[in-house]
Order: sequence, then structure tokens, then C-alpha cells
Amino acid sequence: MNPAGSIKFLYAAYIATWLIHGLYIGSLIRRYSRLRERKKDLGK
Amino acid sequence: MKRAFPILAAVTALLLAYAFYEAIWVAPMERTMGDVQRIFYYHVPSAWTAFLLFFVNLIASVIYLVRRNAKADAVALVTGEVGVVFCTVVLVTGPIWARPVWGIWWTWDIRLTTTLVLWLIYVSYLVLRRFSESSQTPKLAAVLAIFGALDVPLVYFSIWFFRTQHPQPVIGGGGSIDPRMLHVLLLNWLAFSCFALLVSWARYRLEMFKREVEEAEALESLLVAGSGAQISKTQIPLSREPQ
Amino acid sequence: MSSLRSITLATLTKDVRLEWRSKDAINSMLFFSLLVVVIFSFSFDPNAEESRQIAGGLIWVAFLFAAVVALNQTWARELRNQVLDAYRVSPAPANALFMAKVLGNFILVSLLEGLMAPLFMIFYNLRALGPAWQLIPVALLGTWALVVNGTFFAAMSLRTRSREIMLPLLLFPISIPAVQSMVEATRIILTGDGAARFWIVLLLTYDVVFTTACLALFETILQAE
Amino acid sequence: MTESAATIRVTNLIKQFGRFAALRGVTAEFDSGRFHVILGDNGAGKTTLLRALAGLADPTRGEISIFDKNPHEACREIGYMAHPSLLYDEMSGMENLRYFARLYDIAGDARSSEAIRSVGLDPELSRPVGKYSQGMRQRMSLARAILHDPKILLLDEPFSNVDVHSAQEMVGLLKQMRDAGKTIFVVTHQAALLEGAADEFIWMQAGQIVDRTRHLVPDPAGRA
Repeated sequence: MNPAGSIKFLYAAYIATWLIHGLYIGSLIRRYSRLRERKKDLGK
Repeated sequence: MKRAFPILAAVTALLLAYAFYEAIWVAPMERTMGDVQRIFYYHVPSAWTAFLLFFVNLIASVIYLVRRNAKADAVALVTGEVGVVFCTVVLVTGPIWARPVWGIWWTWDIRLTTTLVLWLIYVSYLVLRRFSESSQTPKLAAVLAIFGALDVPLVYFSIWFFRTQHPQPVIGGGGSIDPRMLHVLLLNWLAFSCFALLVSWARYRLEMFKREVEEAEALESLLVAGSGAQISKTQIPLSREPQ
Repeated sequence: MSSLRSITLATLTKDVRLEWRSKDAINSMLFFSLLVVVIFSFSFDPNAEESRQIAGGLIWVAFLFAAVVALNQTWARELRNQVLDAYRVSPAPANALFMAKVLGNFILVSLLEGLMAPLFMIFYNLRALGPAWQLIPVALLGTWALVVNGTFFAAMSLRTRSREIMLPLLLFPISIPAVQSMVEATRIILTGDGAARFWIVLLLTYDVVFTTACLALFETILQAE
Repeated sequence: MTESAATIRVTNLIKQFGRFAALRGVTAEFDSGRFHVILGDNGAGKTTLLRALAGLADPTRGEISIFDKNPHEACREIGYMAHPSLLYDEMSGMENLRYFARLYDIAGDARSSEAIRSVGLDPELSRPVGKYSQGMRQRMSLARAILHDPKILLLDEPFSNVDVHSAQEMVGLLKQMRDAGKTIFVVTHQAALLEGAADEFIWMQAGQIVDRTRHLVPDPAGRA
């Protein structure tokens, strides 16, 4: 096993983890802002 | 309660940063796998967190079926969704670890396969929640969650037996773990559990907000329909009488 | 208990009679299954030794697809004219309806398997090297496993959009251990390589667990509106 | 209206379908042995109220009590007729009723032909129900609802697509049943047919009961 070559996989795994969490949190924020729009429309 | 959210967020961020530092620079280098072994500090805590969330989902589903408590249903939905996110992390980081260590991306190992099936079950759970039109979606979803939970031990046994029949690549399981590694692992688990709690909390508040908005919309649609009916109350039925 | 049995029987008789008059499900399913067998035969053209290895998988996947077509039809009849509501307002137990539907589907799918299995044997030149009689409990238990959960999930997807696609989405993940058991047991029996006992016991466990769960929860599903 | 005569009590009934509320706090009491007509625009909640009384739609909140039982427990006392026929199109009327009689655990043949005759059809008819005319199908549907001789009849749009003559016959039939002591609820758009036959008109609007009158054209003296 070549430690220097495998370090790429370590980076890839850590980046992938935070990418997935980031995407999910992004979707939450999008859903929240859409809901706020809907709530604003309610009064009209 | 509301004050607690930013505090939890700050604590989680600190914990995650510290756990990251420990995982990369402090934990000792594994002899055969080298640095790539450090994926372990993200992979395993994510798996434990996902299983924990699915377990909470089951409990909440049962509570919902018994008590018909809307909050229990919201908890079930939230833990199911966040659980799928963590489970996805597990399934993505797993192969990234397996490739340099075993030379293959995937193997039908017992833990991998059980996790994959669990992921499939909970994705179908979320699909059901998304596609169901009935006001009784929570009931259907809770029933599906129970079916999923019953399925997991059967999946586990079938793969366990399958594996004993077929040759498998040797997986670096068993044996003892360096106490310093264990320390870093538990620290990461704590950090990710806090993170899961934080995300679930945010998602729960989003769900409650959504329900509030939908209830208001339901009421409004009725009132709009009602204001039109006021005028025509006496005419409408008469106007449709048969000739 | 006696009313459960008599209503199950009455509902089953009624379903058989309706099917006999319209014959929509059986004809389309027979043809569909035939197509599946032929297409599978075109797609995989192994010699006799290899075919023993993969036939278990092929057969059961083909049956699974055919069963989904049958299961999607199960409740269609009860939805036309909303007859299901007439059942729901009556004092008849929900489980009688469920058992009648499961038995009906079991008969239908078994019939299909009885017709398709010989075709598979012919197209792939199969001959069991292990104890062939064990294929019978495997087929019965496996069919029950597919049908009991399939009927339940078909009832569940009644209240969803795009009902027909929901059924496989719900059914397949839960059926993974059952399908694996059927496939492995069939492969072992065909190749004569080892004993299929573990898989048969696992299938039996699966059947017992999920039949109990379905009977315990069907009322909730039926009354959900 | 005296407290003791009310056999059907509805308390603060709310039914919400996702983003749509069909019932919004309905509270009412209904006496037995009377002929009630429920009126209102589309979406006013009439059908939902009827389905809730039949035990088909579990209320989101609120309670229903029928003879001091919930609708599921009281299901033997309730006959329900919906807008669709609730019959199997491929079977004859008699075969249909024989099956439903089994569900109620009552002796099939005699009771089934009696029910069919009482709505003015011939039990010997061997045609499948799918080949019936609309009017015949509605009557057969009514026969199914009264099969187990329930004390309460819930009818949703029983006269839709029926010619006036048949509709008037059905009204006469319902009047007889009311005189025999049954409680009847009819949801309809053709209220004029029922003037004179019905005891009470219940006006619904936006998921609530807004008025109850003795006559179709409300006059102050005729308040129920």
C-alpha cells in the first residue's frame, strides 16, 4: 500500500462527506425560503 | 429552547473542528493502510449516527401508531430523512476506503450490504411520504417503518449465511484497536451526533413551520370558498332542480 | 373466528367469479409472463452448467415481475365504483378481506409459476442435480412471501399518486432477504452443491414474521383515508 | 328539539385533507326518525360530513356519537349510499346483495330479494349491474344500503342522473322509510324534489353548518 497515493482517497472521502451534508442543508434552506414566500402570500 | 439552538450550533462546530484535527494530525498512523485509514473516523461515526437515527424513527413510528401524536410523526419524518443523509455518507465513504485498501470498490460484505438495504428501505419510506396524497400518510409511513425494522434482522442473517458460503476479501475487522484511535473515534462520533441533532432540530422546526403554513392555507381556501357562497345560499340548490 | 373464515371464503369466491367473467388479469399476466421468459432466454444464452448457476436468479426475478403485474390488479376491482367503501362500512373484519386477496393472488401466481417453470426448464435445458422435491417448499414459501407483502403494499399504495409504480418501490426493498433465499435455495438444489435447509428455514421465518405483521396492521391501512 | 331525542351527536368536527380543510368545527345534534336534507355548494363539506358519519373518514379532531357509540361500532345501524354505486358491475343485482349479506352475517337470499323488491326492481334480473340504466343502478345501490335494515340511512346524491319520475318514486320510498321510524340524511343538489317530504334542511357552507330550516325557502316562522 502506498501511503502517498492513498492520501487522495482520504481527501476525497472527507470532501464527499461535507459535500453531502452541505447539499442537504442547502435543500433545507431552499425549502425554508419557499415556505416563507408561501406564508407571505397568505395575507393577500 | 430557542436560545439553545445557536449554542448547540457553536458547540457542534467546535467539536467537529477539534475532532477533525484529532483525526488528521493526532491519531496514530495505521501500519498497513496508512493515512487512508483515517476515513474510518468519518465513516464509522456516520454509520453509528445513521443507525441511531433509524432507531429513533422506529420508536417514533410506534408511538405515533399507538398515540396518534402529530409530534411523534414529525420526529419520525425528520429522523428518517436525516438518517438517509448520514447513511448516504456511509455508502459513499465506504467504497472510497475500500478501493485503496482492498483494491475493489464494493464487496457484498455483511455490514456493507445490510447498510445498503437499510438505505433502500428508508429511501422507499421517504418516497412513500412524498407521494402519498392521503391525510393518513403518517399512518402508512409508520407502518412501513415497522416493516422495515422487521426486515433488517432477516437481511442480516441472509447475508451472514451467504458470506459463510462464498469466499470474501479479508476485512480488517476484529482484533483490538489502539486506545488512542478509539479515543479519536469516539470523539468524532460525539461530534457527528451533535451535528445530527442540530440538523434534525432545524428540520423539525422546518416541518412544524410547514404544517403551520399548510393549516393556514387550508383555512384560507375554505374562507375564500365560503365568502362566495354567502350570496348564493338560497339560489344554488333551487337552480339545479330537475326539469 | 367462523365469521372470519366464512367472509374470507365468500370474498375469495366472489373474486374468482369476477375474474372468471372478465378474465382481464389472467390473460394479460399469462402473456406477460411468456414474454418475460422468452426475453430472458434471448438475453442469457449459457451452456447447461452455467445455466444451473444463474437459473435460480432468472426464474425468481421473472416471477417477481409477473407477480407485481398481478398484485397491481388486486385492488383495481375494489376501487371501481368504490366498492371498497361498501366493505369498510360493513362489520366484516378487515383481515378477512386481506386473507381473501392474499389467497387469490397466491393461487394466481402459483398458477403462473406452474406454467412458466416448465418453459424455463425447456429453454435452459435444466435438470436438478440436488433433491428436486425441495423446489416445491421453496416455491410455495417464496410465492407466499412475495404475495403476502405484495398484497399489503398494494393496499398501501392505493392512497398514493402513481399507484402502479409505488408497489415495486415499496415491495422490492423489503423483499430482498426473501428473494435472496429463494434464489440461493433454487441454485443449491439445481447444482446439488450443498444443502438448502438454511434458506428454507429463513423463508419460513420471513413468511411467519410478515404474515403476522400484515394481519396486525392491515386494519390500520384499510381504514386510512 | 329535546335533548333526549337526539340520537346523533357531532361535536366540534374538524377534517383536514393536507392543505385543504373540508370540515371546520361542526357541532350539531340530530333527532332520530326524521328526514334531514343537507344542502350547500360544492366543497362546503356535505359529502365529508356524510362520510364521517358513516365512519369512512376519520375526523382530524372532534367526536361523533351515534346511539352513544362511535360510527365503527354502530356500523350495523348505518346504511350508506355513495355517489358511485358501490356495486360490482360484472355481477347481477342478486349476486351483489348476496355477497354483501354475507359481510353483515345475515341470511342472504330472502332478505336480498326483499330489499330488491322494496326499491321496485325484480330480483330475478340476471343482467350484470354494469348493464343497468342509471336509474336502476341508483335503486340497486339503495337496495344495498338498506339490505341489513339499518336505523340510519346516509345517502349521497341519490337522485343524480335519475329521471324526475324515478326520483319522485325514490322520494316516496324514503318517506315511507322515515314513517317506519328510520332516520334519513340526504345530500343533494336537487332540494326542490324534497320540499314537503323532508323534515329539515341543513345548510352547509365552508365546512360549517350555517343554518337549519324547516322549509326550503327560509321564513322566520318556520325555524327548526
